[in-house]
Amino acid sequence: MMAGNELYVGTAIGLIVIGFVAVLTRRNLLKIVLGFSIADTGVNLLIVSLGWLPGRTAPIVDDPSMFSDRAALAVNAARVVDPVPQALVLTAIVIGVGVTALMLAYVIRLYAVGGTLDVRQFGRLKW
Amino acid sequence: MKQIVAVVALATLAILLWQLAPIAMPSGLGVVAQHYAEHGVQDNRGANLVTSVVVNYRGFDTLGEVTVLFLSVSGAAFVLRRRTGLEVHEPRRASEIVRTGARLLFAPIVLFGTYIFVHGHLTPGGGFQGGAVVASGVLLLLLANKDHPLPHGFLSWTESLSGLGFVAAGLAGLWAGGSFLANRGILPLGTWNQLFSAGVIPVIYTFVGLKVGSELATLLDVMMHAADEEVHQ
Amino acid sequence: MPLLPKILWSLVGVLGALAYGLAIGGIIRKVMARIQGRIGPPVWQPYLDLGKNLSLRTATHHGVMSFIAPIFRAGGGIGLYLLIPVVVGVPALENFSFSGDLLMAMYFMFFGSLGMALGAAEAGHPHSPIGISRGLSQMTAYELPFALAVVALVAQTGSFSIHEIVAAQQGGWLHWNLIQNPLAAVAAFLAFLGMNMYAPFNIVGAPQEIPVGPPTEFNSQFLSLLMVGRATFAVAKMVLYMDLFLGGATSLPEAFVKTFLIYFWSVFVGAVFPRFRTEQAIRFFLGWPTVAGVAGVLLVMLNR
Amino acid sequence: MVNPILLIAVSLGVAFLLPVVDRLGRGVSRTVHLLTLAFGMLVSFRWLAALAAGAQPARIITGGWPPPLGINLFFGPLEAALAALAFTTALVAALYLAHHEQVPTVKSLVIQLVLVVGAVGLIMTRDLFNTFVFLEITGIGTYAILSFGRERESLESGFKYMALGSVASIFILLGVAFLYKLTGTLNLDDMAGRLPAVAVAGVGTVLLLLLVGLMAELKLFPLNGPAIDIYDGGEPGVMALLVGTTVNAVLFTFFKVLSLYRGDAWALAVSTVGMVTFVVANLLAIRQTRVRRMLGYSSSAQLGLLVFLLPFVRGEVVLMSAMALLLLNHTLAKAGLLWLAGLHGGERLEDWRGAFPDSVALRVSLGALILAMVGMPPFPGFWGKWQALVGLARSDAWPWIVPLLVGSLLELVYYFGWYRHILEPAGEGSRGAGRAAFAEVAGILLFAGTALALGVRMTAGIWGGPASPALLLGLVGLVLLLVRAIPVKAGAAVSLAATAWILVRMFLSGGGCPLWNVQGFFVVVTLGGALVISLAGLGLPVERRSFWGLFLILVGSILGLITSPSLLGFFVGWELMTWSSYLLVSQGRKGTRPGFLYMLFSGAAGFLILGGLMVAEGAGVDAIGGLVQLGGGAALAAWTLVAAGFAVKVASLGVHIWAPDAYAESPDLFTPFLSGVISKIPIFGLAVVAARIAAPSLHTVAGALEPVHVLAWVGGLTAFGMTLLAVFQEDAKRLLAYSSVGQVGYIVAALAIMSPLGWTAGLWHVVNHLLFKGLLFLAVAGVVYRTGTRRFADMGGLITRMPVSFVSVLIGIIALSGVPPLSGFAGKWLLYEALMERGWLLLTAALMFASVIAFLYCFRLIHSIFLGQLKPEHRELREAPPALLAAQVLLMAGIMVLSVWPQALLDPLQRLVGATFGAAGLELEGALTLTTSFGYFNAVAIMTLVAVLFVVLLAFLLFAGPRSKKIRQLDIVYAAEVPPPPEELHYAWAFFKPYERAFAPILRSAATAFWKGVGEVTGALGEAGRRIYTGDAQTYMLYAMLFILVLAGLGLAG
Repeated sequence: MMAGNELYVGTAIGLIVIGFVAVLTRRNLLKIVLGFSIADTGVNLLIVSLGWLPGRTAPIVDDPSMFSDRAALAVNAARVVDPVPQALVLTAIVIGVGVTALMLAYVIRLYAVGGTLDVRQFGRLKW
Repeated sequence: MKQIVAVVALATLAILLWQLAPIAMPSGLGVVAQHYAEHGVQDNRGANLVTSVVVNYRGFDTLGEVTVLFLSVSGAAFVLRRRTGLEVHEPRRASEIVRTGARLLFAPIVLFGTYIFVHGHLTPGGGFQGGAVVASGVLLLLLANKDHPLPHGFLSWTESLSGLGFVAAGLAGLWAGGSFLANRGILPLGTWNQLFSAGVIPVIYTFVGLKVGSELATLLDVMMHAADEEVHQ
Repeated sequence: MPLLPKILWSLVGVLGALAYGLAIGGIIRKVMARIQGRIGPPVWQPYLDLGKNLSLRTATHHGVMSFIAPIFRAGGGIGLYLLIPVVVGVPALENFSFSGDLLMAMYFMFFGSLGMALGAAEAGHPHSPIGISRGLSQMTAYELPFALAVVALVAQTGSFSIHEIVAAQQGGWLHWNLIQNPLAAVAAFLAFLGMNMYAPFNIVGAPQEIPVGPPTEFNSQFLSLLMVGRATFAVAKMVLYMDLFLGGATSLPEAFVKTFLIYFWSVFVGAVFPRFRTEQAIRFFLGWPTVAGVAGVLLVMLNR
Repeated sequence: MVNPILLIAVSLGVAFLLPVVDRLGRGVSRTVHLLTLAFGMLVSFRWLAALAAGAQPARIITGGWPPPLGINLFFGPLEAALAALAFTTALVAALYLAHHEQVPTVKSLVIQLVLVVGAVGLIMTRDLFNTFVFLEITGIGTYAILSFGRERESLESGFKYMALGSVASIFILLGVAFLYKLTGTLNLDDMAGRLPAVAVAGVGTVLLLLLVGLMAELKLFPLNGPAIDIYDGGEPGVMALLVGTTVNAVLFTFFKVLSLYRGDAWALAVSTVGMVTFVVANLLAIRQTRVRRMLGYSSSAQLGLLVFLLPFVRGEVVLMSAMALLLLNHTLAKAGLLWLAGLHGGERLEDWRGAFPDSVALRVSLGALILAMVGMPPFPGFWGKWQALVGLARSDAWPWIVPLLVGSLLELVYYFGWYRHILEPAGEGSRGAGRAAFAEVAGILLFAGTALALGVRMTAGIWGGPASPALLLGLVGLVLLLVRAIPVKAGAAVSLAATAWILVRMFLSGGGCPLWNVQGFFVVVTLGGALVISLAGLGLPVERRSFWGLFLILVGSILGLITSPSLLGFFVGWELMTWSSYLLVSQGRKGTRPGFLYMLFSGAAGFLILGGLMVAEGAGVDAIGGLVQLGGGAALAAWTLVAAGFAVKVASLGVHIWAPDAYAESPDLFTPFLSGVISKIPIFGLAVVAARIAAPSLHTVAGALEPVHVLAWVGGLTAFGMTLLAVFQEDAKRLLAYSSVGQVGYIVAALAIMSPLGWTAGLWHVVNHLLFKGLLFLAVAGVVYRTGTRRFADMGGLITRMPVSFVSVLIGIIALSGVPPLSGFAGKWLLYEALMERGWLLLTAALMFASVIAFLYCFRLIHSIFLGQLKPEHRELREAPPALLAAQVLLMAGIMVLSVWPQALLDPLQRLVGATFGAAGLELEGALTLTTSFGYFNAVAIMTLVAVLFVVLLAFLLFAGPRSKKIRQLDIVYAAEVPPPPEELHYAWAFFKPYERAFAPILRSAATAFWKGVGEVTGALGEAGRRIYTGDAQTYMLYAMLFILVLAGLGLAG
């Protein structure tokens, strides 16, 4: 039985680093894009895990009794996990999707103009 | 060489991040979260607190979120506006069964997606999830048949109008409820756990769903046809 | 002393200076000749030259400059003479020295050189500019030790006024600046060699290198005016040195003696030394004379 | 008042709608787009006005919930200003981009619009996560629009930019999430309130993640690689759009987020990174040959400067207005320059030679924007920098001033290295605006105009309104500059009239003779010089149309400099003078390179002076009069810096290398002013500023003045060295150039004496030098104009052809060499008397020596040009134009007056000096003989003596002996032979060879070689440094990783 969420955090960090490894060392543009989405996933997992509370449930009030009076609400409040990180993660995911989409579009055009997916072939502008 | 430096650096970074683990450990609800948890239901009559947060408390974020998606789709289309340099190679035509199956499945998928975003304030899920599901339907079609005709006009109209709807809802809030995206005085909050409850939340989420669905569909379409000659905007 | 007699007296003075200058010139040539084992021209030769020039039948010139040059030259000589007191204490012989101090005298010297240079240049012969180039170069060179010496004297006298300087040296030859500040004196007297343009510093007017130049380009009254300038200039310089270093003069005879000695110092040197090339001359003046001058100035600074 | 939220909502709605609107036609969608931007612009400007009038800022909540429950926005003055700037830029950018789209699509409109929305949202929001969202919007918008330009390059650079941006956003997101976890809130202010209470290990790391993320978004060194690449690869118009919108927004966000960072460690870190970026980016730009990339480096540097200031603004060390001005300045200038770059299309610096010959407006804009960019007055950046410096100087952060000034100097180097090419005369392959549509240039004109207008207003604020002669002249000059219709000759006339009018008004207005105080004295000198030049200008044509406009601006700025009572006013004038004179110098035929050198050294001088003034400001002194109060170390430091600056500006020995070429190559009409007036302005500075600082020890001529002794020697050695070098010149103007520098050396020495007599000598020489050097330069100008050459070897014997010019030169050299009876002697006399009084014996001797050497070049000048043999090709030469001669006659008259009646000038000088020192030091005994403690002289007597001698001797020549007749030059010696052709007989080359052999070349080589070396080392550093930008996306990202680790290693992780 784990005291906290080391597992999630550890995995998240692991994903981030793996993603970065791909980003920094792979030459294939597509793999770099993948690396970014892996890292994003890691971050998202981390954010969700920040809101996680042991032994609590999803922040949805599904039981009519819960809605009866304020006391019950307080009780209910003690039953749910933090909804905010989930909201944030939702946004984060969508943003991630957006960036990935744009990156892929770039990659398509880079391939079109460069005839290759090797990132090192696209460093002509320098100094 | 660079590779090694990179790996070493990232290892160090991992250590650095791991030192944050103690912060990440569970520790009750924050002040804001506490309020959401306690009064969320009363405030919006929405069963799904996440949805209340997403659409109402932090609705402005969500508007931004929609904007991001919209922007990245336009951006992708903009980047792909040039079509030179890509040779079109026709994939092997999918079998009759696959194509028929895809067309068969399309309707239920869209229906399911719609269900998801319409019930966003009651059940897990919402506009984005629903929209994604709808788009997956389109994806299925396009995978089965690259040249499957899509109603571009319809899509872009939906895209624009739903987005406009979101903004309009927000302005309605400003007009009726005193602040942008306010969930007061526009629609009755209704009773908890009814489909028609939680004020404008389901409306907004519907707009979001439609917008996300149509946008992702457009995105898929644009990417699929990045190499085609005809330019459609 | 009222102005009119002063003018008359100084006129007399100028004529005297002219006579004296010409005479000395003659003597020099004689002495030189004898040293070199020649008989040499008669002592009064310069007077004859002057007379001859003035009595020529024809006179030619090259335009404005031919006029300006002799005027500047002679004006420079005479003017300088008029700015220096010959015998301090005798108003008649103090000329117009009250209208300007030592600085004035120093800068008036250049007047002559400038005139000479302009005149020669106008002649339009390439050799004369060469002569000028050499002359001016040399002039600047000896001007440094001279300036240092003057600064030293002025500093220790506390005045630019020649009268003051002379006055400060009264009371026996031990008070002469020659003794008071020997270093400065050395510098000044070495510079004097250059000023007089006798050997070893006579490449400027060196006849055989420059067959042409003022002496031949000019003639009749023009040339004679140049001669007048040269003569008076020489005298003026001697008087100035006398005032600066030999305690001035209290009487005319004394003045004659002193100036004669001063002059002959350069003659004797000239008689025994060969000629320097210009850059050699320059290096010479910027060498020991300058060192001596600086030392002289430092001497004064230390004494204060 | 419109609710600011509409700025976002409306624009967003329109953006959503645009794709369908576009179905009605591109024209419609474009119009809608522009209208939306116009709406935003209007609203934000109205808000700005209201807020300036004292209205309450708007606090906006969303979702109906107050913070921290809901997201809230804030719309104060800063926000309004930034929003206004963003919308304006976007509007003009849209106009421009419409003309530069290869494959037109509605998408680009959508993206542009959303980009602005993102920027405005970013500016307004007070919620951390919302900030992140808007960061992403601007980010994605940027990535998308970056693909606008030439495809391959834009995609390459864009991808790198996107990659680094994504890394940054990951860091930011992590930071935000953890901060939420730590504080339980996302509202910025709420969080800032709660954060200090949080005492958990790792807070530092969290903050570091956020910080580095934002720094990567801002592209600070060493993360600025991609930012520079996109300038290189992207479409300039797009970059302009970004500069005005997202860049500012992100910077402001950074500013807001900094409220989370308590403690000096963070402030120090931010400032350091900023300053390093500023200096390094400027250094690396030096060797850059591609214009747009250079602009990229510059942007990075400017951003660094702003980031450096942020913590100080937070700490209220530096005024908010300083930052606002700098930011505004950068936006206007950089955006404008980018549009110009796009319009011109020149890739490398050389492609810009004589840019836009066909459009005055564009040329002027280009110049104005470059000047604005380097922080020259009157443009806003200057005032911003000044305020920032004052802020720093008055805090214990003053050491930062040093790198700031160094960086600014580097900035000067490459911007003027570029401008140099632009100023080249237009010729083959110099590109113009061609048939550019108004829409394209609208932005350029708008931004340049705004910068200029603001600048003029601020300058007016300092110099006392348009009534002040300074500003008046400046404005007239501006008109002459801008209105192409005005013919050049008319310009000369206008300048003549204006200067004459002001001069007359000065003397007529009450308060006695203007010469009675230092300011008045120098004003008269300046206007007198300007008057003569203008007069000569009626006769001597100028190469460039812009001459007279710039000339009036120059004169105006000098007047402002002299008359302004505040340090700021003085420095404004100084810098204005610097650049206007730079532009005039560069107008010479081969003037651009010397001009460049001139600008560099003047700039360096300016920064030295600025440093000195800042020492004063640090001590709380901001009026020139107040400098007297400085004491102790402050006084010494300030004096040394200021004096050093002036020493550079007068081209003292060692830093003289800029002067000869600048004098020689600048337009013949301008050189006299350069030598006669401009070289005197440092003298004015010395007389007023420096002397005031030394004031405590001013009256007690004691050891306290030792620095002055050093200065005196600097002056003396300069006089000596330059005179010596002048002797060996083969070019008339170069000779006079060296001579001028040397003469100013005398003046410096004279002023350094710090005694009444010394000042009298110095100021006398100021006037005298103006007269005779102006005379000589004008005469030579006439000769050059007629003969078309400046080389002595190509002249000779002109006395017969140009007699008046000859007389001018004769008078000039006599006055210069100090031979009695002309005015030069009085100057020399005063100087030596003063020096002896002061007891500086060796210096006296040295100066005497120098003044004798002057004879050599004086003779060289008159001989080689006028005497000797006349060249055959000059047989038909005509005398110089009448107007030119008139000017010379004027100057000669001046010299004569001073010679016969020195009291005319000495009397006022007595009062002047007396006012400064309380003692006169010079007795005018019986108004005839001048007497000092050391000597005496009677100008009248001497003049009479000389006159009499002259008359007598002339009479002798005419009447004694036979009547003389004129003969041809070669008629004597060559009577018996055929003379060689005259040109062979003219001895004018290597005239003083023996002298050179004796001791010349030491001076010449050493200094030049030294500065050459300095330049090369700096360049090499820049060249080497640039290599870190390998152009490889992964390397750039690796830098980000390493950067965060390094900062963590430095203990910021806590």
